[in-house]
Amino acid sequence: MTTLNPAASSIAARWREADAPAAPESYLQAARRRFMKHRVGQVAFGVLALLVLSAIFAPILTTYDPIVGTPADRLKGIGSAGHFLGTDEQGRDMLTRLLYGGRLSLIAGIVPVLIATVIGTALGSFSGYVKGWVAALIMRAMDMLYAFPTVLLAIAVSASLGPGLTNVIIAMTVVYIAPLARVAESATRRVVVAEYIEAARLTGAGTPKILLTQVLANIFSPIFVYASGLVGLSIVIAASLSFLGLGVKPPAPEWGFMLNSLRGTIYVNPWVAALPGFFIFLTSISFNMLADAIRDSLDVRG
Amino acid sequence: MAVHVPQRSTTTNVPPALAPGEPLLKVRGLTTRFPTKSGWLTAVNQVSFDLAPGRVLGVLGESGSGKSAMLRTILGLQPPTAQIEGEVILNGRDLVAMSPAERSAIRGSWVSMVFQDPMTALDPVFSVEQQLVETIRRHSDLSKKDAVDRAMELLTLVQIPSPERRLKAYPFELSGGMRQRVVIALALVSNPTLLLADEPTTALDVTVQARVLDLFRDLKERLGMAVIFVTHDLAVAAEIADEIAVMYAGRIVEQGTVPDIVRSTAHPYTRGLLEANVRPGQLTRPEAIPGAPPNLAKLPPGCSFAPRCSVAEDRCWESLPDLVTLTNTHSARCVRVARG
Amino acid sequence: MTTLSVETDPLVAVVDGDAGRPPLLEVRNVSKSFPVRLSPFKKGYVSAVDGLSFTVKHGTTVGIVGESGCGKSTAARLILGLIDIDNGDVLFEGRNVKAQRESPQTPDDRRELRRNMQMVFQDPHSALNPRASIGEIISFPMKVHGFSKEEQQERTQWLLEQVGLHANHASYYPHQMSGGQRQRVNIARALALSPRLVVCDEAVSALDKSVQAQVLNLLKDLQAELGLTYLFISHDLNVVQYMSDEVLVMYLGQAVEMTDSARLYAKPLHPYTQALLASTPRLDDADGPVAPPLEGELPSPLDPPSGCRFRTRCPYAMEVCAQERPLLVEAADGHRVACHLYVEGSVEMRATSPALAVSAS
Amino acid sequence: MAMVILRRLGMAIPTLLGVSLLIWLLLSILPGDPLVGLLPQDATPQDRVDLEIAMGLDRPLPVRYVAWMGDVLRGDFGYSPFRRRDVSELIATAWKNTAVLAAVSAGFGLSIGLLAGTVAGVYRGRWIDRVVTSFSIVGLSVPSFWIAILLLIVFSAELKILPAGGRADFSDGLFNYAKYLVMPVFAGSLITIAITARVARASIVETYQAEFVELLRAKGLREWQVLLHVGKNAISPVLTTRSPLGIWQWCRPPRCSSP
Repeated sequence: MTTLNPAASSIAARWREADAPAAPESYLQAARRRFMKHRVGQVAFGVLALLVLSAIFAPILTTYDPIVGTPADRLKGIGSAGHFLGTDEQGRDMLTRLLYGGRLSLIAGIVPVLIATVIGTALGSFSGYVKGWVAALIMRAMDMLYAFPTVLLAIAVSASLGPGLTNVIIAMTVVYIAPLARVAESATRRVVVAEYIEAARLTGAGTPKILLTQVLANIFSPIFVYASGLVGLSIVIAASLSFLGLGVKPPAPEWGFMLNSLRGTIYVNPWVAALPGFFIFLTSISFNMLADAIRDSLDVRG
Repeated sequence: MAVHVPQRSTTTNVPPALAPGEPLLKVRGLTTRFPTKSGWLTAVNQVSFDLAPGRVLGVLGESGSGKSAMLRTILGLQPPTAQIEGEVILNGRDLVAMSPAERSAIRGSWVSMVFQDPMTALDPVFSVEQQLVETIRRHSDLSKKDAVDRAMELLTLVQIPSPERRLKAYPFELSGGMRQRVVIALALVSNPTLLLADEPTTALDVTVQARVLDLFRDLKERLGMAVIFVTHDLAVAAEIADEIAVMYAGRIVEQGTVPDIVRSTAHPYTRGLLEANVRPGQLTRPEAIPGAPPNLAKLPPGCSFAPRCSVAEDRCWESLPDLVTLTNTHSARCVRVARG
Repeated sequence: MTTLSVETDPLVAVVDGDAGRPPLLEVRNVSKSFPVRLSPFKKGYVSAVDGLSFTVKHGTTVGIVGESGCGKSTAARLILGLIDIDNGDVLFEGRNVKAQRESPQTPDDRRELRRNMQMVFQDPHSALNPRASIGEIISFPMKVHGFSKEEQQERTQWLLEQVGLHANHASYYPHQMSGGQRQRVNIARALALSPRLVVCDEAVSALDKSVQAQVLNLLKDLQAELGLTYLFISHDLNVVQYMSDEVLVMYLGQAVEMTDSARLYAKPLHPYTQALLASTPRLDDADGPVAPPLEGELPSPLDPPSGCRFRTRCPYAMEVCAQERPLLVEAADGHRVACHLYVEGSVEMRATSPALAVSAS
Repeated sequence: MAMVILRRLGMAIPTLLGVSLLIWLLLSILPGDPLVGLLPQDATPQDRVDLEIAMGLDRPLPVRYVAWMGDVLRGDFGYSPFRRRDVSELIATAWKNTAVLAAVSAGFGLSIGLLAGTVAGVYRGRWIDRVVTSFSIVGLSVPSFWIAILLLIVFSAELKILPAGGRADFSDGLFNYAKYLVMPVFAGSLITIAITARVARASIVETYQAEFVELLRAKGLREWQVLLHVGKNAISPVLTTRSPLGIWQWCRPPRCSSP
């Protein structure tokens, strides 16, 4: 809008310059800027980065074997010489097993959420946009799955599939699809009533094109926020499954399973026995705090 | 329609009698600021005016002009983070200096408010009766049964057809116009001396608006209350008000009687609004005001309207013009108007 | 206000005259009702648009005016094909927009037809994708229609200039612009494919009065410059009258009166139009509306009144109004009204019932 | 309210049917082999076929589902080859303690969570809000089985004031009975508290922003009266976003409470 003001005094000119809108900043740039100011989120991110890196580089960080122990070194306490975090009931170094254990625990916690996010978003955004009986059928099935308690469903599915990492991942993916599809569907429903969707339809663009170019970017935030919050819970659920013996096969190290096998030693060496749980807790709370920080940065109410 | 005008006897909180000639409401230097990331946002900026009993002041302004913020400040509805300065003297008592508890007792009794959107102003999970009765009982010591009778009376007063049926209804069962009447009834519970109306007809259709405006006129006549009627529509303000205050960027830029504002317009912004408004039967181009209202957190130096003003001069940018008195009813905040 | 560049839209040849061509848009007896679930076992139908017919000539503006629930927005969406029509036809330059069994259209044909009709939306917030830059928003329709990258860029710049924005605005996001600027973007996007017909659905209703005039003037200038045809929908009588050559008044899904805008204001025939005019607040006489405001409530569209839908609130209602639906009759040349008070060829009300006599006195 | 509860209970039946059908379908589609754990390491393919026939796994899926459903309706839940006992027998020995534990945990968790969430929502931004918010994020992240072990270590192994396992009867006195419940209820309800508090807080905060709240204040209502209105509006999302099987809500991921 050109404002042709006869009195283009220097004050006016200076003010206009200062009043010119700030440099264009996209939504994601704004979110990144807000995250950069979020201290809790950054601490959580740092802790997680440390956990992930130490799981990846475990062989460099420790010289002990995670599977074969020294029976003579059984049940050493925290701070023992050579075993900073003590040893377990088979004389294996706890620090080593905790570092290696992070690999399976993190994979089992994160991978199902990732897969379920992709499938759930596809199902949910399709159902929310297209409507009709196919969509209704999908969403009713999702409602039924959702109605079932998460942990019980995960136990039921993974018990029927048998133990093993892959089966645990499959079971948990199945469990997470329903809530993610519901979030995606309700976000899509909110987006499709917007006038810019009608504007896109007026151009003659087909459904897939509209879903990809107009809908997806706008349902991204609530889905991302929900999924990142789910990871924290997923870490705990994955650990619960292996705690119950449904996860990885021994003797591979995994936090939930370690907690289970150390249960018998709580009267002998209590604080070592509690260590794997602390790692599960640390990972989970970091993910939850990161999720809250992401939600604040993306400015999604929740 | 014969309507029983309710007596004030049920009200516990009676305002003290006013000395003759004394204005009912005196607002002096009222300023409201909100903290934002980019500094203080001044929503209401040094607003002063008087309002006599039984008069209607139309406050005209566009979105972001501070007109709603001013009403909320008068009523003490601003969040605790807001910084408020100045005086709001109603019946000799300063509402700004009052304790929150005192203010809460006065809200809904001496002074009450009607909101813009009747669709969201009523609590959706309480019936009309529940919402009326709790308000009546808050401001009187009526028994529950008497309060229900009074609620019926109020619904009749605001001309709701078959009030006994509407009393049991939930807000979603009523049309927009009907809901706005319920909101008005809620405001009339204890015969306020001052009624604040925040764009009460903006969300309504024209034909419904005409009837609600009629109702306002009728109620004002009968109950003798003073009204501050906020609107963005110059024609509505001209229809309902005795006087009009034009707000821009948080400040009153022009104030006067309806003929003062409509016929002897003094401020370039008011003139701009008059010319931008498409009138019935108009065939010539409306004259647009260039640009958009300023950001309240980053006001220009001097006159806030200078950036959009076609007759702005250097001095407009240098300092804020005073509110110049033109006649005893008319004043304007512009360097170009001469003292009359 | 920006003056428009002299060059016209390079994508279209300027339309000249109406010589023997069919009207740009012809709406024939179009109806639509929406199913609503009243209870798990009961379904009802909301009659949103009922038997709507009108034509829009090349280069003119037809205004549709009416209050909320009168079906004006539904009518716009039916014409644009955003909603399927139950009954009736929409003809664009004589070609039926709906695929006919006897002359099946290819999807490309339909796309070509569609591209000629675009819309300017009401809400400057919801009309622009908040995650896309202004440049992306304006070029999206061109991308769908296979314009090259350079063409897209060039035309986006041109469009921004046309609507009085700066080329730099292409990299802005909607939330960084004011309401008036967003509405300009909205208009630029509607013009991206050089449509012949632009439907403006409450295009200025959400804007401040001082900004509203900017957008109205812009629309008028663009029409003169690019030879556009408008269907201008609004609840604001004054604005519709200023913008339109012809005005259609709707009540509860039906057209009640249609004529050129000067005549509508000079002599409104239908009682509803009269009430609408009388209810509009006026600056000129501060004494309030001249006629008593309309009584009663808008009837439920689930169960519209029999005969004339306005009869429940009409001060002149007669027995016949409940029994027969009034048809649009030509009361005077180019002035059509759907009311039992009028007969073909006369703009005077018939005095037929005592109720009428009382009201008229 | 009673109608709502009745409707939700009524909906539980088709839901359970649907869920059972869905899980059956899933199990037939998904990879994995339920027999792996039952067969010895050196089993021959013939052993496997024999076991399949013995367990009826050779029949087509619909037949198996209908047979299973018929058994369930007659109260026969089948036989657990892992535990080597009838499922109904397993349920019979466990249901009473489980029910008491679940009911007490859910009741405790819901009420504390609602209370904490409401207080945090009313005093949002104040220190009490920060305490509740921090506590609920801890509660959300802590594995209940780990909390159980920590409780055992502290109260049973170190301090020796609470029993590590077993149970008491009502005849032992309420105090003794409660002693056995304290640790499991606390461990089990932590996540319920956390989730309920988060959802309740979000709902309260959102409701306070509704326009009708301003009208309530403009009417001169006292703050506690305003809270009554807000509470009544805020409670339904907290309760209805949970499924018909409300008691088990603690095992479910928190619902995205954005509108």
